[in-house]
Amino acid sequence: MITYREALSEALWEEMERDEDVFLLGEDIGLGGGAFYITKGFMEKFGRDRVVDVPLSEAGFTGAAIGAALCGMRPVVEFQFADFVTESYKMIVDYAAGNHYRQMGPVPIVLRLPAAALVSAGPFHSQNPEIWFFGTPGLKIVAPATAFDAKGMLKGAIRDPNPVIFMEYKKFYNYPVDELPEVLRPEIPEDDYTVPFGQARTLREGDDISLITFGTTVLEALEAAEVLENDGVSVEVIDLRTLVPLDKAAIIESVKKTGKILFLHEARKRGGVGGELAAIVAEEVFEYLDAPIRRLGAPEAHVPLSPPLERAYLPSTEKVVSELRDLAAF
Amino acid sequence: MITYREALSEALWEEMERDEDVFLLGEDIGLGGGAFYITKGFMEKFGRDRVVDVPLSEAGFTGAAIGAALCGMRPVVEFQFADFVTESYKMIVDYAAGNHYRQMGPVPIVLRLPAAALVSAGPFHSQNPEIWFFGTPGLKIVAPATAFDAKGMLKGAIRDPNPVIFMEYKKFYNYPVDELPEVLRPEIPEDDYTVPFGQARTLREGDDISLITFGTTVLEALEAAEVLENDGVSVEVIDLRTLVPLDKAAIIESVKKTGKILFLHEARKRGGVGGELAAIVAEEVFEYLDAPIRRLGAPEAHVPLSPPLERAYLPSTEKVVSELRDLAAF
Amino acid sequence: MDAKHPLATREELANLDFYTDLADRYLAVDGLEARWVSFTRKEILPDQETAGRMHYLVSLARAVEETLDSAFRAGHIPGTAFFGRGNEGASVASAMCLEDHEWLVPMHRNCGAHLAKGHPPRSIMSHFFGRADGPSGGRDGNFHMGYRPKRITQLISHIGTMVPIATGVAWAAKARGKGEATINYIGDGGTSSGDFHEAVNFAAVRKLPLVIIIDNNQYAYKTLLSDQYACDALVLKAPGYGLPGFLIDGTNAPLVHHVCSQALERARAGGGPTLIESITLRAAGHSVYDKFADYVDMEHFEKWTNERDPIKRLDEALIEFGVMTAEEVAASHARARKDAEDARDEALKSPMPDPAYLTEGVFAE
Amino acid sequence: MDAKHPLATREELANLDFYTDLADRYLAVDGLEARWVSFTRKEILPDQETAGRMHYLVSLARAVEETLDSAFRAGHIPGTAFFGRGNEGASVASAMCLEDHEWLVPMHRNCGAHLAKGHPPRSIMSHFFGRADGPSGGRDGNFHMGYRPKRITQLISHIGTMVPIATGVAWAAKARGKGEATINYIGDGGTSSGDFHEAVNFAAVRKLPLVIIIDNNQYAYKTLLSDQYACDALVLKAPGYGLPGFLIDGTNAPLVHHVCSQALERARAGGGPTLIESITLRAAGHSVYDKFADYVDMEHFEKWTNERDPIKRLDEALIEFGVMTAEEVAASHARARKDAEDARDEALKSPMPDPAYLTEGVFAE
Ligand SMILES: Cc1ncc(C[n+]2csc(CCOP(=O)(O)OP(=O)(O)O)c2C)c(N)n1
Ligand SMILES: Cc1ncc(C[n+]2csc(CCOP(=O)(O)OP(=O)(O)O)c2C)c(N)n1
Ligand SMILES: [Mg+2]
Ligand SMILES: [Mg+2]
Repeated sequence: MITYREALSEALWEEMERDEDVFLLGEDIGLGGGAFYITKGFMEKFGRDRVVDVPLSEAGFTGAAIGAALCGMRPVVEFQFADFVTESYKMIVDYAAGNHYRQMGPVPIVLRLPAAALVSAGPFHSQNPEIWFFGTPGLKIVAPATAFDAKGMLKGAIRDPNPVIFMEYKKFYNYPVDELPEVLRPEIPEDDYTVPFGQARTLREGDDISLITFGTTVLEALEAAEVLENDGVSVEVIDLRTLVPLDKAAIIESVKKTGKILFLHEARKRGGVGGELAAIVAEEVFEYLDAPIRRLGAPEAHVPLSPPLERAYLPSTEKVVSELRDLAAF
Repeated sequence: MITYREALSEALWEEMERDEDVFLLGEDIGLGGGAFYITKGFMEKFGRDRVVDVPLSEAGFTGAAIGAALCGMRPVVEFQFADFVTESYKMIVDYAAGNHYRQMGPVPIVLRLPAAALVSAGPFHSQNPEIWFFGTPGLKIVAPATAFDAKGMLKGAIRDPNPVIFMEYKKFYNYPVDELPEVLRPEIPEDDYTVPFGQARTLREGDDISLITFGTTVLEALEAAEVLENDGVSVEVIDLRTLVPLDKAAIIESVKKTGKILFLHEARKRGGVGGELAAIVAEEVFEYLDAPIRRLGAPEAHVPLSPPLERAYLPSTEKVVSELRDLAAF
Repeated sequence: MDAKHPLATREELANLDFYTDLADRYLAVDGLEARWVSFTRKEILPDQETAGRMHYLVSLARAVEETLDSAFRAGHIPGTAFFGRGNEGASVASAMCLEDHEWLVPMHRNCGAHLAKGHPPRSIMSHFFGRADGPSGGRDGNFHMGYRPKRITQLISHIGTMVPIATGVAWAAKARGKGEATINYIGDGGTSSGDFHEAVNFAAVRKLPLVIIIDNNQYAYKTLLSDQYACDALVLKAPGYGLPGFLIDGTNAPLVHHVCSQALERARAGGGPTLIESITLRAAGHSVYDKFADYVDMEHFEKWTNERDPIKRLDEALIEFGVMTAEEVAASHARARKDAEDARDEALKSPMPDPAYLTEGVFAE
Repeated sequence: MDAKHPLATREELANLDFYTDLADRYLAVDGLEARWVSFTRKEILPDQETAGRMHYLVSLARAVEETLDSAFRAGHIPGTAFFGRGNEGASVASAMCLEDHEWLVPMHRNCGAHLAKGHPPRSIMSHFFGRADGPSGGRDGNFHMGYRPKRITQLISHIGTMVPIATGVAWAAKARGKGEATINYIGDGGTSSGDFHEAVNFAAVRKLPLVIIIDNNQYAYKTLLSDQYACDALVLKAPGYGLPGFLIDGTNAPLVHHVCSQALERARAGGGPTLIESITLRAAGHSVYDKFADYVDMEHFEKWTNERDPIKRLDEALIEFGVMTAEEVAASHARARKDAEDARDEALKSPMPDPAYLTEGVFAE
């Protein structure tokens, strides 16, 4: 089995071999192989014109990627950390997202964003970028939580004719495969495959409570569900996998079955995508609800660096368990 | 009675007279008096060092404002259109929003964003910026809908030690005062006043449905409530006035009374702040709800320019009426 | 020192006066050397066929925009409109140098460049009128237009953005190795944007086949050049990127053509980007709504619009040197006017967009 | 031509070799003129008292960072750490020129500047260790530090950001009219950012009292200079902003002090900003995690770290010209080492932040 990081490398490598129009832009990705070594050895193989070490200029190189995409190329942009995508904001939200709607052609770019907390990375290397993009039409937003998804979704993103916000989780890059729960290490096919967007995955079936999540918190979700099982409560855990498109049907099906729902993400609760998800449920399946909709995310603070603060900030298994118990008791 | 635009001018003028540390930065605001003439005559009075025509460089001059604020000055930044604030995104979200949390001192800046649709201004001059900032702690977000609020909130924003996203509505700038509904033209005091943040205002009392809104759609909300009255349905209309801080109590009080709620904003429904508001209600007063929570916002598209498309895009009184009737019938 | 191309002195640069200094010479900057290159109006004239096309196109640019202006006043244009009056010569003469398969990345005062690249007036009219058959189907309007059949990108409002986009377009051309070049424009105001800097630097580092033309029309909306930059001329930014630069009179269309075609040849041959500062005057308000007399020095304005009108200057040069007769010139103007008005009449018959399609096309399939 | 200050030739600039060309001269760029200014090591030495302070501070910068480095390896630093090894001389010698009431806007390799401006080693240690009594209370760490009591701003990670912030700080100084100046640093990589451009332009247009020092340490993480910019030297950007520029050997601390104090005097007197390119070598990995031998030319690295170590060079110069004795130099090093280690020991006793305060202070009251 390969790691999440290796899965990303493989996807890039195979796509570059498959299609000459695919090329990579990013800081330190060529000579240095990238901050996380995802493109190590790529420049030697594909040359410095397909693995492009760019000047420190996120808006500029995102714009360059868009321009090349307008001409039919398939650029994949690596941000050194997801946090730095704020430098390119208008390129994505104003230019790339609307170009096709304005009937000016597709913009097939992939923005690879190494996202979320690792360990004491602090306020500028730990952010979850989905909320910056979630309200803008025309952007796909994907959040692979397994190596299988990382590989299949990155390939899918590269072949997609739309701009794709590709969140990758630093926490998973080098996560030891054999320490992952079984359900988070699906076999990776030898053959070429892609993961279709908009299809949630049920990580664990359950009847009492729906626990809907994505990204890093799949780990806490599974652990907490385990704990609740010992309480005699059966929790269904669903990994959304992509936020746009959203598998609304999966959420609705699950809540129809359980009548109780907890949305969980690493990002802050206030203003997080959990709000939209909760609102959808409140609008569309209100009558199936047996309890208030709950959301769990980080509290109202910037991601702090020092370990005691960071631990208190991040959603933990204990916090998930406590929310689930509240719901179970309702 | 003065217009909304005049109210903004007065607020700026009075604050600049009151406090030497207040100064203005923006494109074309000095010699030209600004795209909307809000600072017309200011340069003559206060000089080119307090009414600063800046080079075309939103990130740069927002950063300059932050730097000056770190030293205790009170910069007010005019964006020519709210849309262009995407150029300064990281300055606001990454620098200004977190500086005080990082214990590096307050950042008293006001970002004046002429927001929302006017008439056929198209995808780049019509956007509602609140969702870009709503999920970031440390930013106040205010949305005055009357001249009274415009003046009192701008003064309040300038005196606030925090970064304030000050949305102003182009639609209201020159709106003829005598064509406004009575409730939207409160008397403006002769004396200095400020409007405290975090206090919603009930524009109309009602018992059957709560209609919660802010910004341009206060107009459609009031019209629709009028229509429903003829149906025999009593609609309570609340103008939130500020999104951060949020007057949660006002929302909760109202829904406890009516049991039915519609959130309305000009911005797109998906990913709009209505999602968070709905989620709060679903979490906190679930048991008082007699009907699904409804949200009304723009559909999933970029703001189109051509009149038939723009009309179809914007939330209209008819659409509000139809939502309210659905709720009433539930 | 080459006597024909003397080095510009510090004093000359510090006291640069666009009006007189660029009358019969242009500045070529290379590293820290700035040379004056003299020319005669005759020697830079293009061949007869090119001159004829150029003349028709500049006339068409003026006619299309004047027609749009009156259409705006007649209520046919939703929103606002920006025009490139005064910039027709530079726009046309530069974009004419592009081959059909090469890309153009225009800005909001480059109607002439659209026309020269082949964007039909009919399509432009529909676009400004918000019609269903315009290139954006009414989703956008005004100068926010592109035209993919002729490889013209659409700009977004955010000034600066298009320079990075242009580097990507040039990147694609280079990657595919067909020796294609790209032209991109940016205003004097736009040079202050971070995007301009990031993109020009990237283009220089990667030697992209790109010609960047700074349309210095002496205003950025209501902001004066002296509040926009502090260098003696924007072309002095070229050495800081390791690029060659030219400072030229943009109201002299043949000169623009002369300098641009060389820059494009260089780009196609792998020599990398060139930065050209083209001086014009924005010979109208910022937009149709702008009361520009409030902030514009009207004496300067009158002098330039009278004596440096690019179309009048082209008329005169072509007649004076016998490239076209006065009758041919008049006929070219008349044809342009008719073509613009026909396009308007046709476009006014086009349907408005159907709101049923409001949410379609957000994603490409 | 002034024989003492000959104009630099195009060839010299095109073949610029930081190592040899800057050994005993620096480049002064003004408009399109670049002059070589020669100096002797003796004539640029500061007075005895200043020299003594400088020596202690560069030693302290090295000692603090070496102490932090071993603390990192001992597990006391959460997250990562960046160091300014090789840059101590330039950092200290420039920031020393600031008055107490003036502001410093440092970057991530300017530990020496922090110390010179008065940031106590004890506070720096607490910050890196994530302790409650550090200047951010553990909310941030690593080089993301500021120190308001001594008017030092905090940087955020996003490179480029601090140049606009610095213009605002300088704006405030100018607006309040007390003739204060500000220093800001930016890396060679950082000059590629749009922020750098927007800010330098704004500073130039408004003649802000700001000295911008480009710490060109020959690497931006794993990116080579040749992939970062295409001009012969970054100082050649100065004329494009209408600013004077200097290209200096940043490993020669007295030279940095000499050039910076003049630039600051000019700024305080209302003469506007200066752009200084200071050449050093990043004498370590990008961060404590960086395997730099993978991409760094180790021969070049060895040569620079052996012969251009700013501390060794300062030691030698001060002894050679009799400013300090060898014993005084040794004592200064020993004191610095002890001060750094004492600070570490104290900081290790500080408490970690209490999670009860996690959400406090999001807003100022
Ligand atoms: C990022 C951004 N900020 C502000 C504006 C508003 N605006 C539109 S045109 C303009 C002036 C542009 O000046 P310049 O680049 O010289 O072009 P010109 O209009 O003179 O051709 C401004 C400020 C904008 N479109 N984009
Ligand atoms: C906007 C942004 N992009 C990327 C990074 C990641 N990063 C941190 S330091 C660095 C290199 C900076 O190089 P330079 O400016 O030369 O400074 P140096 O580290 O060499 O002192 C990079 C790319 C960042 N911090 N900010
Ligand atoms: Mg201009
Ligand atoms: Mg560097």
